[in-house]
Amino acid sequence: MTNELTIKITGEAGQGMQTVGAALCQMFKNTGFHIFANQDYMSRIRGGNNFFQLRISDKPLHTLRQKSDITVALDKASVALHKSSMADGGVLVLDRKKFTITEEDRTFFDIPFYDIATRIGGSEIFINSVACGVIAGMIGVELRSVEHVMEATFAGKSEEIIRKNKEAARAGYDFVRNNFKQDTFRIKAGAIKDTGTLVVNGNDAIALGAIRAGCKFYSAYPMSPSTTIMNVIAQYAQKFHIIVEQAEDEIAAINMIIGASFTGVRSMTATSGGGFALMAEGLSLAAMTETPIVVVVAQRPAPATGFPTRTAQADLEFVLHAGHGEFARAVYAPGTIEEAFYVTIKAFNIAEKYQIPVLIMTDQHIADSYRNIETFDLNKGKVQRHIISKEDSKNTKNYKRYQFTESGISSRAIPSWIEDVIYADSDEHTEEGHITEDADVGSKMVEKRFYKKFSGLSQEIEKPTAYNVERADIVLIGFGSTYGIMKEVSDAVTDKKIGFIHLSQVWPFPASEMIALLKDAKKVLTVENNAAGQLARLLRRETGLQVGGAVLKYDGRPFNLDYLIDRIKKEG
Amino acid sequence: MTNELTIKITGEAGQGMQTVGAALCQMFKNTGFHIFANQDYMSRIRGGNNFFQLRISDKPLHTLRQKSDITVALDKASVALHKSSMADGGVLVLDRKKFTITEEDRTFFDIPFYDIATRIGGSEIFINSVACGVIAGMIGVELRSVEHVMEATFAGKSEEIIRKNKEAARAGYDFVRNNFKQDTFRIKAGAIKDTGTLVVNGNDAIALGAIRAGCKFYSAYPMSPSTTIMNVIAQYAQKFHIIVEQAEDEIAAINMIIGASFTGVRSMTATSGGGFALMAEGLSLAAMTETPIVVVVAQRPAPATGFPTRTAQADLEFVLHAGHGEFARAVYAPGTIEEAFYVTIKAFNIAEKYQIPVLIMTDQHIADSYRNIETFDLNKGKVQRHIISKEDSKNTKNYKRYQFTESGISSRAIPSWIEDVIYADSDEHTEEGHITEDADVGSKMVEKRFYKKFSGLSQEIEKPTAYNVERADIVLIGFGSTYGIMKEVSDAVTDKKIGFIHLSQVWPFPASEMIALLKDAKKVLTVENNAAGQLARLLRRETGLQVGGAVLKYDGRPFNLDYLIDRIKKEG
Amino acid sequence: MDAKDFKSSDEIAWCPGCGNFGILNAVKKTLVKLGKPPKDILLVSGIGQAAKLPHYVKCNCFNGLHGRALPVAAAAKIANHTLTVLVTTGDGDCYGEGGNHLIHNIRRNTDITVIVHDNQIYGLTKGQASPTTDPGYVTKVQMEGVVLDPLHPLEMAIALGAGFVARGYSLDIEHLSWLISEGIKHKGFSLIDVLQPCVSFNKKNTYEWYTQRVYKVNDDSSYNPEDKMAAYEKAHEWGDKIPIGIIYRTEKETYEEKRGLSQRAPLVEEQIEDVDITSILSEFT
Amino acid sequence: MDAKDFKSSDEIAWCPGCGNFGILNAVKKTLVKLGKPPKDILLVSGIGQAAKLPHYVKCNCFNGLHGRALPVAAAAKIANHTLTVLVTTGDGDCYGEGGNHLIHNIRRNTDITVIVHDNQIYGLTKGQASPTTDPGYVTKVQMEGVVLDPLHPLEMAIALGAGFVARGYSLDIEHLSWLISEGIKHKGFSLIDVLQPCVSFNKKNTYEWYTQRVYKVNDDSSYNPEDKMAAYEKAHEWGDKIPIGIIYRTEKETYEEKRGLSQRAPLVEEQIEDVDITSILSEFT
Ligand SMILES: Cc1ncc(C[n+]2csc(CCOP(=O)(O)OP(=O)(O)O)c2C)c(N)n1
Ligand SMILES: Cc1ncc(C[n+]2csc(CCOP(=O)(O)OP(=O)(O)O)c2C)c(N)n1
Ligand code: SF4
Ligand code: SF4
Ligand SMILES: [Mg+2]
Ligand SMILES: [Mg+2]
Repeated sequence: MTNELTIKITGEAGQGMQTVGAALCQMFKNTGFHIFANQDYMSRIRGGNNFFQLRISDKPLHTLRQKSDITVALDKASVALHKSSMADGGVLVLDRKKFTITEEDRTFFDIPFYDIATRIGGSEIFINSVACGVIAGMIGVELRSVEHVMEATFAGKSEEIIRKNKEAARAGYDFVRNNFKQDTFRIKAGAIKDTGTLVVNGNDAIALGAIRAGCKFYSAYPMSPSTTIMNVIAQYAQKFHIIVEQAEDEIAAINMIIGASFTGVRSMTATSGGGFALMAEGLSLAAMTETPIVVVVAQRPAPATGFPTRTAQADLEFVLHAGHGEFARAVYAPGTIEEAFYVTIKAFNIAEKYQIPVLIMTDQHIADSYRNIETFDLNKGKVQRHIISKEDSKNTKNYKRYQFTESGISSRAIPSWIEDVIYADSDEHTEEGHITEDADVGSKMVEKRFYKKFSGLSQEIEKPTAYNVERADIVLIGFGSTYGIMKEVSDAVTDKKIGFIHLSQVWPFPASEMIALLKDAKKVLTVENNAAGQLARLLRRETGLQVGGAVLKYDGRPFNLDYLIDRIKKEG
Repeated sequence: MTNELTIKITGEAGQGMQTVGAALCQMFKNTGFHIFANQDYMSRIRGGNNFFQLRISDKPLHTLRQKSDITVALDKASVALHKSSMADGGVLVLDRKKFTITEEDRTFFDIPFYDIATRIGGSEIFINSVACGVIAGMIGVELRSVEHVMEATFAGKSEEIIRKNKEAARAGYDFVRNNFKQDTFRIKAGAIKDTGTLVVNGNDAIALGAIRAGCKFYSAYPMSPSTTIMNVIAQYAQKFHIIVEQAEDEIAAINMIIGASFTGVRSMTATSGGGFALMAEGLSLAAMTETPIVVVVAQRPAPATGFPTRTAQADLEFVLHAGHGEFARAVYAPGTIEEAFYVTIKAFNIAEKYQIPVLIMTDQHIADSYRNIETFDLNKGKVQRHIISKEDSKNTKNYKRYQFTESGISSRAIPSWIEDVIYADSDEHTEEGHITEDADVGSKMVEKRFYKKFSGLSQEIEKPTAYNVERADIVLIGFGSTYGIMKEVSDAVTDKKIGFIHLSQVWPFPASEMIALLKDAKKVLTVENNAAGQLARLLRRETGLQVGGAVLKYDGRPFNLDYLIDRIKKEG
Repeated sequence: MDAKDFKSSDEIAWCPGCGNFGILNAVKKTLVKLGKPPKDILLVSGIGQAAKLPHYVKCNCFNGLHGRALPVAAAAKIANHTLTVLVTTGDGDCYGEGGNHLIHNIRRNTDITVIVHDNQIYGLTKGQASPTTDPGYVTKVQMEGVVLDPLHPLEMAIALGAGFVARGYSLDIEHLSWLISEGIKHKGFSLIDVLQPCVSFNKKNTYEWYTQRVYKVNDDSSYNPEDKMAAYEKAHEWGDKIPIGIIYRTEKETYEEKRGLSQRAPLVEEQIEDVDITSILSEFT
Repeated sequence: MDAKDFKSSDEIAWCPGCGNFGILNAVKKTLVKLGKPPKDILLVSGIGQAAKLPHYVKCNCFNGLHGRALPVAAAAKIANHTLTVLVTTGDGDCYGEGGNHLIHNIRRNTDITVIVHDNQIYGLTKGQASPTTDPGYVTKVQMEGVVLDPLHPLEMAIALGAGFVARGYSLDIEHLSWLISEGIKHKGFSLIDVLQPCVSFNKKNTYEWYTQRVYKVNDDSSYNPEDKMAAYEKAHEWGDKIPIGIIYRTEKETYEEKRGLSQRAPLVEEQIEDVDITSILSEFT
């Protein structure tokens, strides 16, 4: 566990931790570090306490540490709040004069942020740039890298602003060089060449995946932590001819994407648990009318409003069973930024192929966490269309929207492309899409929508990722955002062999794979950000296998490496 | 299987099958028969084909037969539609002249309904009363019983109307006596004294239970098959000082009952799957704010609009997991009319005790089916209050709405009764009910709402009903409306011993009871009106037990005795 | 186009004598006149008796959820603005369950035409009060008579800035068909509330009741439907006299125009097989 | 009652300078004047910045779901009409997600007072357009500027028959407090839309912007808030001049009166321990 550091910037909401954080991510990635960063913020716009936590290393990173080596406090309250979460030998960087803190502490490293910022820039808004310089200086990044990132961060602003920020960063850098004599934090990047080209978070990846997948209609109602998916798509909407429409509520959002999809356009929405609850009826409508849609459920702690800006994985069972009636659905739960991208594209393809609602489950942790990655492989992320092409439409006569077939999938025509008309119906219907009261037709339609499509979907499940599972002392199982933590735990623990299995698709459930993977397992634990052990229950229901325990965390905060290692030790 | 008959009245929607049906139920019950009756109707107001099916016997009845002995066709279309579902030796009563049916059929029994009705009453609306007389005549009920039921049915109408209907019935009766020479249907009631005093259906029982339980605020949005609960409560609302308020939508309905309940008033809503989908967010709100509510989910086939007037049990998993986040709930699934009444009262008591949402799952079949029963035992159905009484309120100071306790239950004060104020909050909150961002408080609140309340609830589960289970060749398992069919199958099949277990509470799941009951079972089958075998999945998840199969029916129609016996035989 | 092009083979499930038949005839008549082939027309509905209408016309049909016709219709129009989009909905569907979508889709102003079969009752669920049921009317749920004030849909639509606000009567098919044509012609959101007798559950607002009261507002040449204040007064009128016709009309830019959709091919024509995102990926380095 | 009776110890999570502070002060001022103890007052809210207000006043509080304050408030009032019920809600909360409840609760006309903190933006979710955002305003989601017409809440409320329709300005605490008092005094549903600068996300409708424009409509003695047509015109006014004050007022019977609730003890006082249903059971024989 050498050659890595955790840096935390903390202060009130509105002090710009996110900007510093993003700049630091870029700087470290550019100078050859691997990074993992996440945000912890309150449900308010100003005040309170937020922080941005950044881990850097010469090896790929997938999760957080519990304690930070360098903590930069941007306000006085942060000092007391974060002192206890400092690593041994850690340093707390603060502006003693400004905070009127008189007591001494061996961990304190005093920097007159306020004075430097106002001297150079004439305003305390330059404190953030000073802080960037300070951190660069402490770690030993070259000055030009800091300057470079200042240029990138303020690109588009006036020359003067750029200059002042660069100067502020340099002043912070110089201050450290002159006053901070420790070498403790001077780590060298191991493999500078290979830290990838992108820095993205989970929501970015989903937005980019959707654009790549040909999503042309996006409608949603803002709700943390899903909102930035809408922002990113909106940012590129003009360029790619995408309509982003903020709906009056979540019910409108899901019904709008169904309406757009009915016309042949790939459509998506995103929300969190509470908004998703309002979409449950619409989900059932998509299934009944066999209209493909993609719905992202970015989880946060609930019930009700809960912790609006925090993380949880407590909606697994709700998402699996949401909507009245029985119908096939696919539910993905990407574990990495890369998976978030590819799975989003797959979600659109599968939704269109099976004419079903497809769900992507994430949570605040993966949505807001950044990692450096290789750029996406566009050969892997390809669109597969499953509609009657415009060409073929010309010859389509006597069209039956819900024709019975072996696969349960009826060919999907696009309104106005074919010469015939199309009936889509939320009532139980005939093959032609007209309301029926017939018992036999009804049960055949249930078989079509439920059994047959399910059986097709079961043929193309994303296989679970298994790592170090053979002859492991403990096998961890998780879904969604816990990939990273399980991976690092598995690598970090050496006195025992810890393997893990990660499911990036939870429905259809990869039952036979799980049975095969777990058949010789000594001890199995699920790792879940919920209180019920929902994945453990699902595993039991689908395979009969009962886990040896579940490591659960339901306080709204993600797992971190140290914490989980500790918990696993306690589990024995 | 002697001493029983199945009678069917069928015609277009709007022809009044329900009125005839209700009158016949009353008549047969009064003359010492046990009855079981159900309705089959289309989602339209006039036209199409509906029927009312009534089974009578000298033994208590719990379900339907597949074929009917006497079919009364009120319109021409019914003749063709129902001929195939006649029992051997059955008779189809029709008005050949009116229907211009010339062909002969040995099952036909021709009655000039139209002529009789118009001759006696001057209008074809008297056909229904003629039909009552006809059926009474065929079965050998005394004339005065028919006349009596006519009086009861038309009580409150003019003397002339009553007289004409009586005469119409007598004319039908006489016509049969003169023209129908068979004795086939002349069954005698066995134990005339003991057929109980009430004829109620499932929705009646729930409405009566709610009134008895002290429900004072009922808000709902109409949706089949739940609507008649609202009708019955509305009918007695003035008498019992109950406010029945039709909401603008289901979201309003659930939020309204939460608002009323917050003030201390027992409150309830009812809906079907689609409306329930819209309530999922509100359910989560009730849990978070710890506001007791009772929600009836009267199931019908879905997805989406589905078969609006038909039956299904396909929302079990949805109801168990509806709402974002994790919280304790209780879910009842009454199997009989009596249970529907008692369980409703218990639902209110439990909701108030644990300050949680409690769900009652029914379906169209039990909602609309009538049985004769003993009058309700009001000593069994008693209100237990769990609030700070007005008396005690006076001494309540420094009130904490969400005080941490061993049981997870905080004492519940009533606004304006106590001197202090009360904060209820949908955000994660402190014991005082204020918004918090604290991780520890958050997890303690999860433990309060989820673990602790669950553990209390687990102590007072309604035990499953087990019948003939020991050394049975086959054990059937069901929940909700399938009690009756399992009971009769168990009694009817003699070449094998068939036992059954019925769950009238599905959550918390009676896991240890089920394990104990099933430990020596040879073959276990669930009987479910759904396609997934949801109860079987739940059983496996909660106990690890895997059933030998599931007898599933998902065509919108209930099981009937003959059909289920057949299916079980096939299962071997 | 002639009538048989729009003939559906589906059996009609309405009660004999229902006011819906008049509306159905008016819709068909209008479509024949419109001259567009069925494949370029989309009828969207929710759930209720009214909402069954699309099954009885041969056109594209999306028969969605109770209360949710409007978001489906608006999005379909946005996604393919070459479709003529009509909504047929009930007073419960549109003003009750669907109220929020009505108010916001008036604001959204996509070019769709909404026909509300306003029978002042919940028909399909057997006779509960709807948002437009007259005060005092007794039902099985409103046992003491309706106590909520009725919603004034036309007045509300004017207040929300709707560009086309009209009322028809299902018995006057000619006039109704004219209203629907004008609604379709109107660029933007058109609301047509149609007085529709329900012979099974509304025993007050019968054919007779309406027929005695309705008068055609546009017959009076002094009535200017572009005068908003006059329109407010007309829209409020309800009692011995009930105005039918175009109550309010004003030109406004549509959603499709404002977002530049009208000027380009429908979204469904976009090539999506290989969307090139490399240029934007570079912004994430 | 004095100010300290309503003092909450909860820390305020609003941005410094936010218009919500003015509203909070006005609410407190009004409550002090009202003279009722906190235990007999209930503040109901949804979710958003506005909706946090009840935590900052010591009264009974039900802080519910986004968009769903009104059904909770109306039902609480119905269940216990002795409570004074106020709703504090945002423009997104009340006009967006909660729109359907607004229109139907105006019709329902329970005696509650609804204060909408109208900052013309979604504050808590960081600056998306709300139903009242001015056209053209650019946000991270509305990148080409808002294209939907703004909702006119006051005009809509008048159209729906609301009995008390007013607009306040968060900077004029005295005036706002008067409006809230009048709203509470008004028998029935009162809607008070409050211009509330959001210093973090609404860079257009600032203190300056509002201050330059607002004028008190009731200062003009010729303005008659009982004249509906005049009220419509006033309610529509938005631009260089923005009227604040009581825009429309009319007396109507409340829900509680119509249903006979006002005349009897609140529902919560009913004895429910042994409700005798034997008499009605006999109707099921
Ligand atoms: C979410 C939901 N709630 C309730 C229903 C039941 N429902 C079907 S139609 C209807 C009301 C019909 O009234 P209206 O819209 O006026 O149509 P009408 O039948 O009068 O034409 C209701 C409440 C439903 N299908 N879905
Ligand atoms: C069902 C649901 N959807 C979305 C959200 C997220 N959300 C919280 S507040 C808010 C909007 C806030 O805007 P407004 O009501 O105007 O209040 P403000 O913050 O501006 O005072 C949204 C969309 C939520 N909490 N619940
Ligand atoms: S119930 Fe009323 S609206 Fe429905 S079809 Fe019959 S008459 Fe028409
Ligand atoms: S974001 Fe706007 S509305 Fe919210 S507290 Fe800050 S200034 Fe006020
Ligand atoms: Mg209607
Ligand atoms: Mg706002």
